[in-house]
Amino acid sequence: MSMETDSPPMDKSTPVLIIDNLSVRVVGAQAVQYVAENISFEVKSGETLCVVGESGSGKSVTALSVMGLLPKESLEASGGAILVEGENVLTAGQKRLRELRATRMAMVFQEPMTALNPVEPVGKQIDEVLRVHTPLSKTERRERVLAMLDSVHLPEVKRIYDAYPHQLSGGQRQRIVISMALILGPRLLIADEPTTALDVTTQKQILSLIRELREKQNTAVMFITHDFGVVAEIADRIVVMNRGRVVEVGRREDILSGPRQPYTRMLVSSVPSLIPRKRSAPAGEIVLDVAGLAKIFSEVRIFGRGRTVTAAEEVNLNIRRGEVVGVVGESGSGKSTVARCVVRLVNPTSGAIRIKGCDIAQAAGRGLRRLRRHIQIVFQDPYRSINPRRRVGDSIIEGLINFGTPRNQALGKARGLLRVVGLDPDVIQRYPHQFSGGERQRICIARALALDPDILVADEPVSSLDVSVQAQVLKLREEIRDRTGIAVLFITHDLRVAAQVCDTIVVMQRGRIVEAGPAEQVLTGPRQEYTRALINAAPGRYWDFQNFRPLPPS
Amino acid sequence: MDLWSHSKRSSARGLVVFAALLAVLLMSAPGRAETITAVMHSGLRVLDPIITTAHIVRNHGYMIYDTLLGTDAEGKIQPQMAEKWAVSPDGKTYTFTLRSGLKWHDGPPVKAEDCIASIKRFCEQDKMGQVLMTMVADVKAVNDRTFQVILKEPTEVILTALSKPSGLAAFIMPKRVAETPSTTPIKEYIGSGPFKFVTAEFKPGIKAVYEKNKDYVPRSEPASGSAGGKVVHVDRVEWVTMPDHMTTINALLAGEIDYTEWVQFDLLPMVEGKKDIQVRVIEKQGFQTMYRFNHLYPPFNNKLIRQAAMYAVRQEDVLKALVGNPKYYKTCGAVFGCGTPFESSAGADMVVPSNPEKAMELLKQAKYDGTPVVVLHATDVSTIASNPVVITAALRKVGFTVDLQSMDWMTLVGRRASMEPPAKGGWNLFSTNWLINEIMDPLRAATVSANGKRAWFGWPEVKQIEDLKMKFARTSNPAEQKKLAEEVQKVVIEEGVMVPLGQFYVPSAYRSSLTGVLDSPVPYFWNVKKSGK
Amino acid sequence: MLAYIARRLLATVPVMGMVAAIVFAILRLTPGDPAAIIAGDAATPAQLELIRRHMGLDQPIHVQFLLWLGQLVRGDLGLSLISNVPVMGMIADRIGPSLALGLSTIVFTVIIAIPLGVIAAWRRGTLVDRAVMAFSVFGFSVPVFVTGYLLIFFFAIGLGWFPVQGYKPLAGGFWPFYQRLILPTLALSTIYVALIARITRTSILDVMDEDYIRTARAKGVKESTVFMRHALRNAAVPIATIVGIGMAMLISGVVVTESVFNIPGLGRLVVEAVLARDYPVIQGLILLFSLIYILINLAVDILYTVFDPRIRY
Amino acid sequence: MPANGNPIPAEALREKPLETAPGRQPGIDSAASALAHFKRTLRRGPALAAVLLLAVVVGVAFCAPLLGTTDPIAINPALRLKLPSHEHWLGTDAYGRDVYSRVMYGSRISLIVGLGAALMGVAVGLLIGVIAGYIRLADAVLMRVMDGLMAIPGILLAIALVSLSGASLFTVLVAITIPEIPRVVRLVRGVILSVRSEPYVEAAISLGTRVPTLLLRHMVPNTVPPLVVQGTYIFASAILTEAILSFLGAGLPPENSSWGNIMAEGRMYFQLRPGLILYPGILLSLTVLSVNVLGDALRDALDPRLARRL
Repeated sequence: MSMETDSPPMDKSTPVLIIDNLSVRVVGAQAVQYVAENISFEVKSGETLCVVGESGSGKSVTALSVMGLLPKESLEASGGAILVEGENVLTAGQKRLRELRATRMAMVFQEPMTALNPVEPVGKQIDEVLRVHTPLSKTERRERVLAMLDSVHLPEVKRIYDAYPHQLSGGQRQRIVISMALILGPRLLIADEPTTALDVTTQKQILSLIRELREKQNTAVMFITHDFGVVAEIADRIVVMNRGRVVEVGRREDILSGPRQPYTRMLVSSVPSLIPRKRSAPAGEIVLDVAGLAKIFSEVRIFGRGRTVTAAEEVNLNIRRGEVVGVVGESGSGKSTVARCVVRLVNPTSGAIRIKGCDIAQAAGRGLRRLRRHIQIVFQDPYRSINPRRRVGDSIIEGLINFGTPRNQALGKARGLLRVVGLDPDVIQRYPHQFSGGERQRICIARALALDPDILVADEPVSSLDVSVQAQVLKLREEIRDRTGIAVLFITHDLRVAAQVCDTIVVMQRGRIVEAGPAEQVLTGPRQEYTRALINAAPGRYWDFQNFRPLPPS
Repeated sequence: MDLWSHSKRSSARGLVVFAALLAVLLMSAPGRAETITAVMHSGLRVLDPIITTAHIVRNHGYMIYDTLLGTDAEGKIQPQMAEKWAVSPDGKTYTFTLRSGLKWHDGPPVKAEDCIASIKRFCEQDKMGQVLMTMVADVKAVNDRTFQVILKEPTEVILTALSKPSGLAAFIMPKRVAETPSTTPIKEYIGSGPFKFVTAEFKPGIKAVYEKNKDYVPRSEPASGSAGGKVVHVDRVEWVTMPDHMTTINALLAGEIDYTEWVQFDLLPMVEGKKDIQVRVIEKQGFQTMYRFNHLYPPFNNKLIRQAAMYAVRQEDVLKALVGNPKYYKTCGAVFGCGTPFESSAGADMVVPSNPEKAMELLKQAKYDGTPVVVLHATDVSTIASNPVVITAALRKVGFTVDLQSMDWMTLVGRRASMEPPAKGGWNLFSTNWLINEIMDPLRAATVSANGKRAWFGWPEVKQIEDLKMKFARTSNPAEQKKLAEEVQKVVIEEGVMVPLGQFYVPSAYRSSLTGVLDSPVPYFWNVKKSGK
Repeated sequence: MLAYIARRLLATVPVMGMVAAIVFAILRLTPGDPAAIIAGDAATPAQLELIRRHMGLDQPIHVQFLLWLGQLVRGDLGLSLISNVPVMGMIADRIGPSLALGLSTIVFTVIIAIPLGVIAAWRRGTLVDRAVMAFSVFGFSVPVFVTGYLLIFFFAIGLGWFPVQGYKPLAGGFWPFYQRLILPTLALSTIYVALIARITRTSILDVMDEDYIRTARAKGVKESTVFMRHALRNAAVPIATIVGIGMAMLISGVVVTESVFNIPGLGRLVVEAVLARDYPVIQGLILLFSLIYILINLAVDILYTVFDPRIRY
Repeated sequence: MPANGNPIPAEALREKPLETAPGRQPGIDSAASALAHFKRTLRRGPALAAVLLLAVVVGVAFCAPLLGTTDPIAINPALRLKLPSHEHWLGTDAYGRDVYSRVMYGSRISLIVGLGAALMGVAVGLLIGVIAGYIRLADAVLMRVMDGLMAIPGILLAIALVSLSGASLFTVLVAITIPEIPRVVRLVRGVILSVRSEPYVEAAISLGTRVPTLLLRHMVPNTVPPLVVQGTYIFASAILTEAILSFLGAGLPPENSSWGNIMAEGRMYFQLRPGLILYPGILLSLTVLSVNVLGDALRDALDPRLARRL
């Protein structure tokens, strides 16, 4: 299967969107602070331009400036011009801007869950676009909306028309937002991370839907993302941004295969590849043995029959010393429930969890507390994993203090741990808000290692970090594992990360284990249909980012 | 602009809902009858005029009930329901005959047996009635309109008891109602008086309504006090309860009410001098304000300390704080009230002026060791809220340690009845007011009762006073009675049984459209005419 | 939904039972007793004891409580100790005025406060916003009897536009009825307008940060429509909550306003009954208040489902 | 202002508990920058005026004896209800006491009532709220009790308590605080329920932290910002409730003057001597106003989301 995105016929007319030397600065700041400086690039109709960069690179601000949606009291466009089909948006009045929105340019946002008005049926919200911009009658509008719902492949369009947002899935809601944006056939579609919050399989459908509509309506698409996999999948041309500036612009093949700027090169090479690294099969003794674990959440109601939700069922897995077992699955597959059961943040309904022989599943009180030393957890969101009101040092030594280590001895150990995780020990006095996301995740790891646990559970530890930072944290984890021989239960939805880190991979779907085995075998020769679909859905899997060349066809 | 359209639509819907809801609150409303709207000194809640001595219930009694005898403006005893009464030569048998035309509100005529039952129930509760009962051999009906009272020894107390308008008044009720035990409130409000009580419209704490008793036959003599012809000139009288004094005055000024029984002294300037408002003291005899010691516990179980306290307090200060306007108060040392037959100034030097030096000397003499004096202070009744504050200040000035304990009137009434020591919920001193008419002679005055635990709160034990009271009851010669009364006053003040703090008169106010308002100890609503607004 | 309402109503029984028990205990421990009120000044202790026995106050507390519960189950709140009038009747007389004053104040407040809150949110940060918020904080801070007296002083006495006091039932014609409610409604509204305007403003501003507002703007919808259709609808739930709380408090009686304007409402009845230790009336009232409180909470919860489809029972 | 002796539910003022909105909390992370923001808000506009006025009131309360006041309790019936004159700057009341001195000394009682009610309400509310928030079993029972408590009108509680144990400052304080407690409990419970699912709390659990330390070190600090704000609202409504209770005759013993008492006694003479109500009334309203404004400033400083809207 070769690359199926051959470049579409380019009509040579003037580009739909021209951003010329745009600068955006913070309103009212004492010293002039630029959020974006001299941004220039173009998007032609029928073409997909991907704007890629890490968080804080100014990509979203640029998009909002085009739509004239910059938050008035905090940001303002201070220089340059934005021409949408030749008309400068920056100088257009509010009334004119409103007329342009949804008719000539439209935008789709990241969070489908909150993008729709929760108290109004979705059909009516799409209908509002027509009501604002067209003189069509009620019935005509309804037909147009139903037709649009059909064109975005939504089932039972009539039922969907009257449904409320909370009654639809994430993917369905994103389709509604897209229909809202494209119903009037705007010349320009701006998509700000439209699939980041979605599952891999849904993401694949949405990406192909955008491509399909782009071709049908010949719209110019400005696609903003931080995920290079997506870029490799759909981009015609790429703009790389960093700290508010354009680093490099070019055609997809040029940027991916021969990035000229060092920043771009670093960015592309940090993307972990889907092909797992060769590693020796782990041999140590079994440290964690989970047998028949199940967790059923039941809603207790005095009179009505309580609804029960089975989060996880018949989960069996074991981890050897020094082994990294990855649990992979889409949201709702029960992977974090398993993690929380193993660490006893949630009481499992049934099953055994033996840590070096002692069963933690049914332990309670003093017994449970003693066992907790042996297993620690690191969470996904670095910003909420450390108590903001206490010094970083106090957080790290909390475990040691709980089990009776004298304070200064604990602080000594903490300093050592900080060095292990690559931070300067003197930061021990500082507060969490003085650290970046990546640094905070290192602190969490230091805290988890303080009690020298046998098992470390990592619940999506890197998915909220930027790609470059992600790479450093994963490398750190690799070193720690090699040195301490700690066993790791690694929870993630990102197959690339799993491929790089895990020795064995367990695939879960709707609370049950679908497939398990060495990473090599599961990722390259999956036996189960679901695993195969999962791998196929991973964007950009044909490209070998580290080596800037397409993967040899398997 | 359409910013409003949304909220306007919702508010329009709101109004419709509001009007519909309120229509549901339809209440019956009386037609436009000639009505007097009056605000009395307190809200009417209890309806049994025998079980309670509260003045408002006595006023209610005079509206719907009638009495055998009455007292005219000069205080002389006159017949009312009784056509005549005859006294046997030995003065021991009184025969009363009812006048014709007396009917109960629900129709049947008044009979002698009704009077007998009513008098019996009255005597169980009334102080003077209790003394009377000790002297009564028998009461029996002669025929439907005559009955006889046979006494063990001659006394005129029977006449005073049946005619006096306060303390308890001897209201005559139907036999079936009068037979309710005197400690159980009556349930039926049927009388033979000039007004009928409209039970359906009675809303305790809001209003009480009286309608003219069309088939009431008034006496021929002109109305005077509780005697004479009770002629009613209006269709309805409504007593409305208004908790806020300021609002009452404003309502009177705005003509929303016709009559208010008590005008707060300090609000007088707002009503005096207005052409369409009459301000007048109807209750000419006025009130006595006084205080009482608790004789059971230190420090006031010691006579000298009692006297020290009496010397400390100055009547002028008390009356200035209570009334303020000199036109409505006067200092008076008489235990039975000034301007009454038994007025006397014996011992006035101890109670009227203040003599701090004497008080301190007495304290030293009595070796007062500073035991605190617990003074009870009710904050929610304006006419008794100021005395304790003034008394406390005066006692402290001469060296007493005083613990002024504030509470609401109900708690005070409860605490006052407790015989516990002051530290455990008891008290040492409390102050209240009395209608002069209720204390104008030794028999009716509860304030001078001194028979120990069975006496009024304070429980003084002075046998001499009780003996004098019995002598007073047995003699009917006025000069003898006056001498005895003076003697009682001397002992009462000497022993500190009660301490008068002076006399004050409460002005009433009504719109000039009302004429014929009688001078009397009780606000009567017969004889009153209401012209246009 | 009906099952939910039934369940909620059933849940009120224990709460009301508990409230009744607490109040019963407090009352019996409070000194001062109704017998003394009836007997007046000159009653001797013996007489007091007799009256108390008649009223059944001499029996142990729990017996009295069971007796009262027995009556309650039969729907009879008993007789007032003082005036022998059925408690149910006394309360019924007072519900009319309280409901009238409460409804009039709430409707007036909602009509004034919500637009005020919307404008304050719409013109956030400008002078208008500050003025509305300053007025609202001031509305909180002035005791109602000060506002009451001032209103009477100027409008009733001074200009004579309104009567000074009193309450006329609606049957006697709308104007005499509503004329007497205008001043007390104004006095009360200064407080409630302040409260509701403030919360309307804040809940709208909270909503303005939501993503769907940005989506609406991206659709080219006019700012005013974004405000009214999207923001206000979503802010309705917190606003409904505070209006509910306000309503419950107004119905349970605003004793000060009622005494200043002489409106025979439930508030005054509470104070009178407490000061006179009229136990059956107090107990009846407390049950009524807790019932009102719970019913209004239930009504507000059900209103939520109207405003927010996500909330389903 | 408590229109009916039943103070305005402070939680209604505080709309939603300041739970750490998941995912949107990166704003103000530590107390330090919150205080900086709070100091900035204090330096301008109404908040500054509020602080100055409060300083004046507290100053008056402390050095009342020095401000040319005479003994507030000394009665002189002869000089009743005098208009403001040289010796009596604000005239005299019904007992001839100097109104100016009583208003000055009155500030003491009102501040004590305000502060006392705020501290007591917050302390008790915090304790019950934490228990209700953390222990599932206790939650249902405690919250029903709180509902029941809220249904009892404040005025009944006040009169019952005042008459139960005499009209002392303490009983009035208790009577004012009790209706406030259910609201504090509801607020604290809300915060505890939302904080217990925060990752750093779960991390502490997995580190073997015992429950009391867990509550004190990780959960209770989150309740501090909303409690401080709610404390100001209780402070304000307590002063007003005391005035209402005195107005109805169930407040503090009239001897020692509080603004509520002065107004209650002056109520009858409003049209003759409006000063008796207006002087304490104005001072009371301004104090309550400044406390409320301070409360708003505090709330906005401590709640990052609202900060932007000032």
